[in-house]
Amino acid sequence: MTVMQAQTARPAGRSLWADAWARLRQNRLAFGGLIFLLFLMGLCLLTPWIAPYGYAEQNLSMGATPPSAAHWLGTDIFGRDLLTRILYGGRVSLAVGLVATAVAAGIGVLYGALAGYFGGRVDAVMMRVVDTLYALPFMIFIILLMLVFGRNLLLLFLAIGAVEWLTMARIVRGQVQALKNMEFVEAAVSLGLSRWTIIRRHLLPNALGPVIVYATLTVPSVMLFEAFLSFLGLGIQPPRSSWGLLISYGVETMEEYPWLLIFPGLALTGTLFALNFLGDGLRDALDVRAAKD
Amino acid sequence: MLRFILWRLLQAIPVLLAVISITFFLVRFAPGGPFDADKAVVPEVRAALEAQYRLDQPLHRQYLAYMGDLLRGDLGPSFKYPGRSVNELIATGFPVTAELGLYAMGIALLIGGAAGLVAAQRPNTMQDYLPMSAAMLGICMPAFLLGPLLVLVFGIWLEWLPVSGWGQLPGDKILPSLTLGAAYAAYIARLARGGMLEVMSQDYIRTARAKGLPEYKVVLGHGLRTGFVPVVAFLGPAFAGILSGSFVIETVFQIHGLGRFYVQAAFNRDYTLILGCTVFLATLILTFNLLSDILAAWMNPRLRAGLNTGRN
Amino acid sequence: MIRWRIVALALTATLASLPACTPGESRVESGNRLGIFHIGNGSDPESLDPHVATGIPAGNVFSAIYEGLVVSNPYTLEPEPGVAERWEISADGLRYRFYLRQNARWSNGDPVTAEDFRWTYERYLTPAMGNEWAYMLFPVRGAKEFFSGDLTDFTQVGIRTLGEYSLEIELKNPTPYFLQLLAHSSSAVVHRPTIEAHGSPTARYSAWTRPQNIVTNGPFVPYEWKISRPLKVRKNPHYWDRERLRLNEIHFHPTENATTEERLFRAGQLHKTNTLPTDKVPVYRAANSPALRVQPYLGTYYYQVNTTRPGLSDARVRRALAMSIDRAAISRSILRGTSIPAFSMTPPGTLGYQPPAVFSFDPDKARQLLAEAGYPNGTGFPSFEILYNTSEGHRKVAVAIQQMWKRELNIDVTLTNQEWKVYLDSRDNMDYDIARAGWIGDYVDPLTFLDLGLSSNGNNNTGFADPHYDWLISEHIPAARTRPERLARFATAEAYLLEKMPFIPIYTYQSKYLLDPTIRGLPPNIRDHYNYRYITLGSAAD
Amino acid sequence: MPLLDLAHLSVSFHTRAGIVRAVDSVSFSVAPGETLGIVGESGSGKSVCCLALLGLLPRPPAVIESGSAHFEGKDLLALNERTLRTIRGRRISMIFQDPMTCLNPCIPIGEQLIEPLLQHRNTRRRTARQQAIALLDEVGIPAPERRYRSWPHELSGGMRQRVMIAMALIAEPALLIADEPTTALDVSIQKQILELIKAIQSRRNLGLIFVSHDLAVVRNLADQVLVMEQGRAVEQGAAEPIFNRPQQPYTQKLLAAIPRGSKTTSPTETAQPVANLLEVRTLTTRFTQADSKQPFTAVNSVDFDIRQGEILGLVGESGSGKSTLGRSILNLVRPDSGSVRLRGQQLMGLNRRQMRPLRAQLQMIFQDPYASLNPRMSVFATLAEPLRLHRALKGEPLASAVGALLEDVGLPPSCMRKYPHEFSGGQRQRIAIGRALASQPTLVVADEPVSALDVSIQKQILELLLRLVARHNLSMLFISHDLAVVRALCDRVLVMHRGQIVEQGPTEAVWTAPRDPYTRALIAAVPRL
Repeated sequence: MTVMQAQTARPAGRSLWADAWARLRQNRLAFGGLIFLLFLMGLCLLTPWIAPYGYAEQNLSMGATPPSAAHWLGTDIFGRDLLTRILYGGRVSLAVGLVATAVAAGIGVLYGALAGYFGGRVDAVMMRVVDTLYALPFMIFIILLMLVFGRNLLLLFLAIGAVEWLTMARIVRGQVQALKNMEFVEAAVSLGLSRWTIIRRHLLPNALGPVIVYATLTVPSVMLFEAFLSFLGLGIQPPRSSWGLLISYGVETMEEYPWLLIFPGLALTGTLFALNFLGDGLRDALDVRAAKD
Repeated sequence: MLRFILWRLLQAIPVLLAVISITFFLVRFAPGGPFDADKAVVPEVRAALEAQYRLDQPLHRQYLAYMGDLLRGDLGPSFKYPGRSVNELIATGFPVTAELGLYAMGIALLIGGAAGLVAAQRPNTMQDYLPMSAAMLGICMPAFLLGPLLVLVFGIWLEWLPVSGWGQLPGDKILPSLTLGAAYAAYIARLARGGMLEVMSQDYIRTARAKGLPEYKVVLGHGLRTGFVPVVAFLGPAFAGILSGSFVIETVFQIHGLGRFYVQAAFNRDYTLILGCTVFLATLILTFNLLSDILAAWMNPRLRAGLNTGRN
Repeated sequence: MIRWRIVALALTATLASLPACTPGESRVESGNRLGIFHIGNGSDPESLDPHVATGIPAGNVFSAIYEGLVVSNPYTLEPEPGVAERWEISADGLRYRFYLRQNARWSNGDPVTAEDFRWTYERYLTPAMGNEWAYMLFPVRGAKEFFSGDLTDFTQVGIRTLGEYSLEIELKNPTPYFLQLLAHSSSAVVHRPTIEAHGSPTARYSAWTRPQNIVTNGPFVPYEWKISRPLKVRKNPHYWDRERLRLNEIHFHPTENATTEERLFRAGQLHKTNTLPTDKVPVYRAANSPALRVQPYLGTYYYQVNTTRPGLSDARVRRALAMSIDRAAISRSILRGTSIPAFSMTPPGTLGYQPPAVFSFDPDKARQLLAEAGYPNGTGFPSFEILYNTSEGHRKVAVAIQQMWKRELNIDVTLTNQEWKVYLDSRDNMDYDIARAGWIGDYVDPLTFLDLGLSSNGNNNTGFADPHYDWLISEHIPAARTRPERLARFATAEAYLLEKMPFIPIYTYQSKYLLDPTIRGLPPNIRDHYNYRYITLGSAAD
Repeated sequence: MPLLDLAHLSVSFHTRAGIVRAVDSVSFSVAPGETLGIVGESGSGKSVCCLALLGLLPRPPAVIESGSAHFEGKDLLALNERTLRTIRGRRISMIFQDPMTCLNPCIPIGEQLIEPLLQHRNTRRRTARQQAIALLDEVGIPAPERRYRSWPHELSGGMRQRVMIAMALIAEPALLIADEPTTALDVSIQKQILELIKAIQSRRNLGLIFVSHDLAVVRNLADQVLVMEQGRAVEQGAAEPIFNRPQQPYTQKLLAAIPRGSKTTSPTETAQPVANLLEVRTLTTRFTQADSKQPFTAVNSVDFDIRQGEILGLVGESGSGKSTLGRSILNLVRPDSGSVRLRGQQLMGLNRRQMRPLRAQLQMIFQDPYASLNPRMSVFATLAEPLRLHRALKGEPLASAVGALLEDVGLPPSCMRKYPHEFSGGQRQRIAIGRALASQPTLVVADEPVSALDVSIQKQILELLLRLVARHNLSMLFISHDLAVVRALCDRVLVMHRGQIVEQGPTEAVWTAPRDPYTRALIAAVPRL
């Protein structure tokens, strides 16, 4: 009966996820970042309906003009509305960020979980493959890939995702290796669960915290990478645009038309800030040790 | 120790081999060749050029021949710069990149390490938020944005520093090193903060305090050794990243280092130079990862003992 | 709201006109003191072997370190004596006899002889050398046959020495611009003993061009060339005209990034830039900067059409496309007045040639032509793409033209940019619809532009093959007796080409660069050609 | 005149969840040469008291609300950090619980040892080294010259604790605070360390504050005792009266919870000879080691049987191979040779797939209740998993089966939707026991199931296990380092030492008349009330 008395009075169970969510909401920076991102994504989703101008709408005789009432963020040298272009660019940048991260996370989690769970020789071979890919100077490797296969958005996603999965795989592998020796996994083995069930039900959900955290941090690096490829002229095809592309154009004329650099730069930097804050917040929120206190 | 290193070196061989082979065939499949030019090249000329560079032989023969040359340490002649060997080009470009990387790393360690250390002392106070927000800025500001902005401010508006070049004008090394170091400083700051926070909650820190040691001795004498292990472990990959990623900076600041050679080589389809740079950089990356592993192991006495037995 | 621009303009303009305040002496200042000319030279020369290198940066260096039989006068572009003191041309225009000056010396003191030239030209044409300039000597009798291997004995080629200091060249057909070819930077003379001392004479990767090995006969001789570092040349102590040289040294700075180069100039680090970013031109114009140079250049920017593609195979369609491009708007708004709208392939004023005016910006006519071709208001016209190589400038032009075609013709066009080599590959394999291209004249004569339309020309990858045009160029024009007659026939040929429109001219290039206003002897010319013998730096002039 | 006089100390922790009063108006004093024992269960605030004395509490979140601590004429609680530093390690030293984490793993022990000397006495390094080596010798470390340069990880737990003691003593303090100094150690080592502390204390006339959850240990050491519960001092005074005639219910409860005596009813006595459920013969398990080529033999040719319905104890010190033996039987660790037969069926050499149907009969309960439950799975999911797998239940029957299990282990059905982190250690252990019982096993291996729990909870869990074994006619292999617990629970006992079983027999027989010298030493080392 003492057990009954010791019961805490909380009515319903709260999973660690719910706990983490509560903690995240208390972290003002991270939660602000999340709100900002959701707002931005909403804007970008709705862009075709809310954008004040068409993204390819030119007014050559007007040329580049600074921010005004008609064009809140000014226009580029074709007389195209910068706000519209930033919104459309955001669609591409965010899409690249999310899809490539999803690709990276997908490959990385599967690969890392298998390597970590099976261990031994399987692990050794799988990790040597990762080493090999790590040893390739990757930026250049991507450039070569883009040269060989030509450029399209899908390939861009895949290529970037293929770079980023390495670290993801290492993280998941480490997690799984640590979890594998936890007693609850041993308990699952002694219950007679199959390997796949153990990986799926016991290992992956527990490794997911770091995966989510790393994923939020991968999105910025992916967006940077896309921006960088665009900077080299290997990214998106005009007249479509991305933030990276807008920045690289802006850099060329930053002395004459500073707004062409500043606003896209702000959009990118702001988003990256939000993502990083969110990632840090998630890291704290999902920390199991924090849940114990 | 020696066995550990040898074992790791042995493991590096297949990795290197794979890297070389992948690159060798990949570049050959890239459309366009080294001799394509705006003005059409007459077939006679093309044949003569291909003969001079062995390109008229079957691909596997070229591969074997290349591997043979490689074993002798000969990376072949450059396609784009006739009269110069790839070895020579790398020998010209690498010191510049290495120097740039070294300064950047120094800056990153100094600024990032200090910021992380300071921030970890009082977590969740202004003393934490300020340096860490600055660090966040370093991460969120891509080099190709930060570089031009620094140039705009310090080079053009204030006219304090030269806007480009390397080793030609006094002070022209400052902005590139700073730009390249910024992102890494940010990462190091975070790693250092995380590591220090972890360590400072350890029992042996309490022991050290219980001995009556002043706080600076506790932090520097007891905390730093383990708190900076993540930083040390990051150094290898970071240095590798700096070396293979410095070409953004090299482009922005007109620095003629290895990174730029490499990218230019890719654009020029300078097969031998691409391969040479790949081999060189891959070797460097592997070496630096090994070095940082050794260093990290050496910092941990348990692993230090393990170094002698050849396992990792 | 206008303030943005004013601030930017004012800032840049002040900065541009003020001498740089960097600590210590700037390169320009020290250069003026020591007679060192600092020039932005684009990229690194790929080689110092004139039979290997093809780029403009290398060409600029060759003009300084080599000297051919004749050189171009920078003011008139007319040939003037180089190593050849004087020359005679036979009445039929087939035989050129050159008399070499006796005091011409290599930088090691050896005399420059007729045999040096003969051997150089033999190397020039040797197939194994793989000299991409070889076609420049094809007017010489037997040269083409020797190059393609049909002729193995060089004595059969129309180049022979007449004694130690005299050389005779015999042509296949009269070639009015032949002396220009000899004045070209690739026609430099090279030093046989040096080349033979460093391996096979035809090896591309030979060490003879290293500064410590190289021997040249021009006004300057290289003494330092580390890759990606300034290539430094100094006065050749044995040069025949050394007394007149005002420069002691020239430093060719590799400046691949135009934006950076402009900043270097502003910081007083360069006497002359290689180019100037388009967007900077208005700034300098607004400030009335005396440093700004914008001048016509012997090159045409055009779109070439794949005439084998459906829709585009119709000459009326191609004319319609050409007529609906508002070149004036492009030149004004996008290229900021750094180009001249082009309505012909040959730049106007090419040594007296005036191209015919066949078409103009005429959207109504264009729509009519398109309707005649079966696509009224663009309906049913197959969608196609514009291919260009990755570059800011090309992108801007393509974006504008895409919009113009959409607006005027209601044609949907997509843009594809490809990295340079991929683009070349696509273009050479005719794997494109419409591709951006540019052509820089090898010599000042309409032929260098108009022979692009020849069905046999390797640079014509449009699928355009017209027997009448081939006849006009290869038979009708060479048969002209007098210069005016020749130019008139060129005009006829060009009118015909523009009627068929496989190439849509867009603008004539202008070279644009910054030049320290105190420099003398560097006149603007259509080939952007310099003769360093004429140049004096600021301090020397005062 | 007391050495230290603490009055009305109150400490609270300001956390996000609210303010928690950790120590509530606690007073005590210690005289030179006197030992004060502070006992209490985890979370009772005994460590907080000690840390507060030296200003070692992390602030924030800790706040010292009130109190004074007079020591050598100064109020420790009112001193600034700078002055406090001159007392720490010089006049008052501390020894902590876990000698592994309390020594900096990256610094050789000698260096750590002489730090107080360098800091407080300005001793020259050479002299300090000589003193340190002498002191290492005094605390019983062999070859102190060599050990001086050793790394912490090269020493055993007992040795490390000796180093800690030396480190605390090196600056010759007047007061020594020992915070659970032997909890992480085996009983035999614990005995040595306690004797060492006792000897040094009397030799140097130290004041000693000894904090422990183990009443038996405190009884053997303390002159004065302070019993703490939830931050309050419930009973304090001279040791003897308190242990013999505890006044407060809490103290009584604590004393009552200590396992003592033997198991009351033993099935082996009542029933006829029962069939063997499990027969283990020449079982050997080896591990490859990280720092040696020689495989380490964790279990070395072991023979024993488990009978139907009995609780078989398996005792031994840490590293003796008990856990490995338990896991080898269940094929969680792959044994190298020997045979394991469950009701005659050979388990050795079965692969995972072949093992799976047998898993239902063989279950395990683990030591750490915090690690043995999947933190992402609710109690329902945790308990339903084996039910679905082995009894193919779903829907309503599944829910009621889970409810029945919860009732079995003494938890209310409202727990179902909760997650492990919402439970205390004892409750978690109940859930884990429920999971093990779900598949209706015949044999349960319980690996130190109560060693992480406080005595009062430990008692409840032991009672639960006894009840369940009887009700479900289970057999159990009960692994423990605690001989008192084994004696109170098990019918028979195996004593394991260095991978081998040195003695086995009915519990009472082994306890009263151990034949093997190792068993004798083990039993002698158990602290008794």
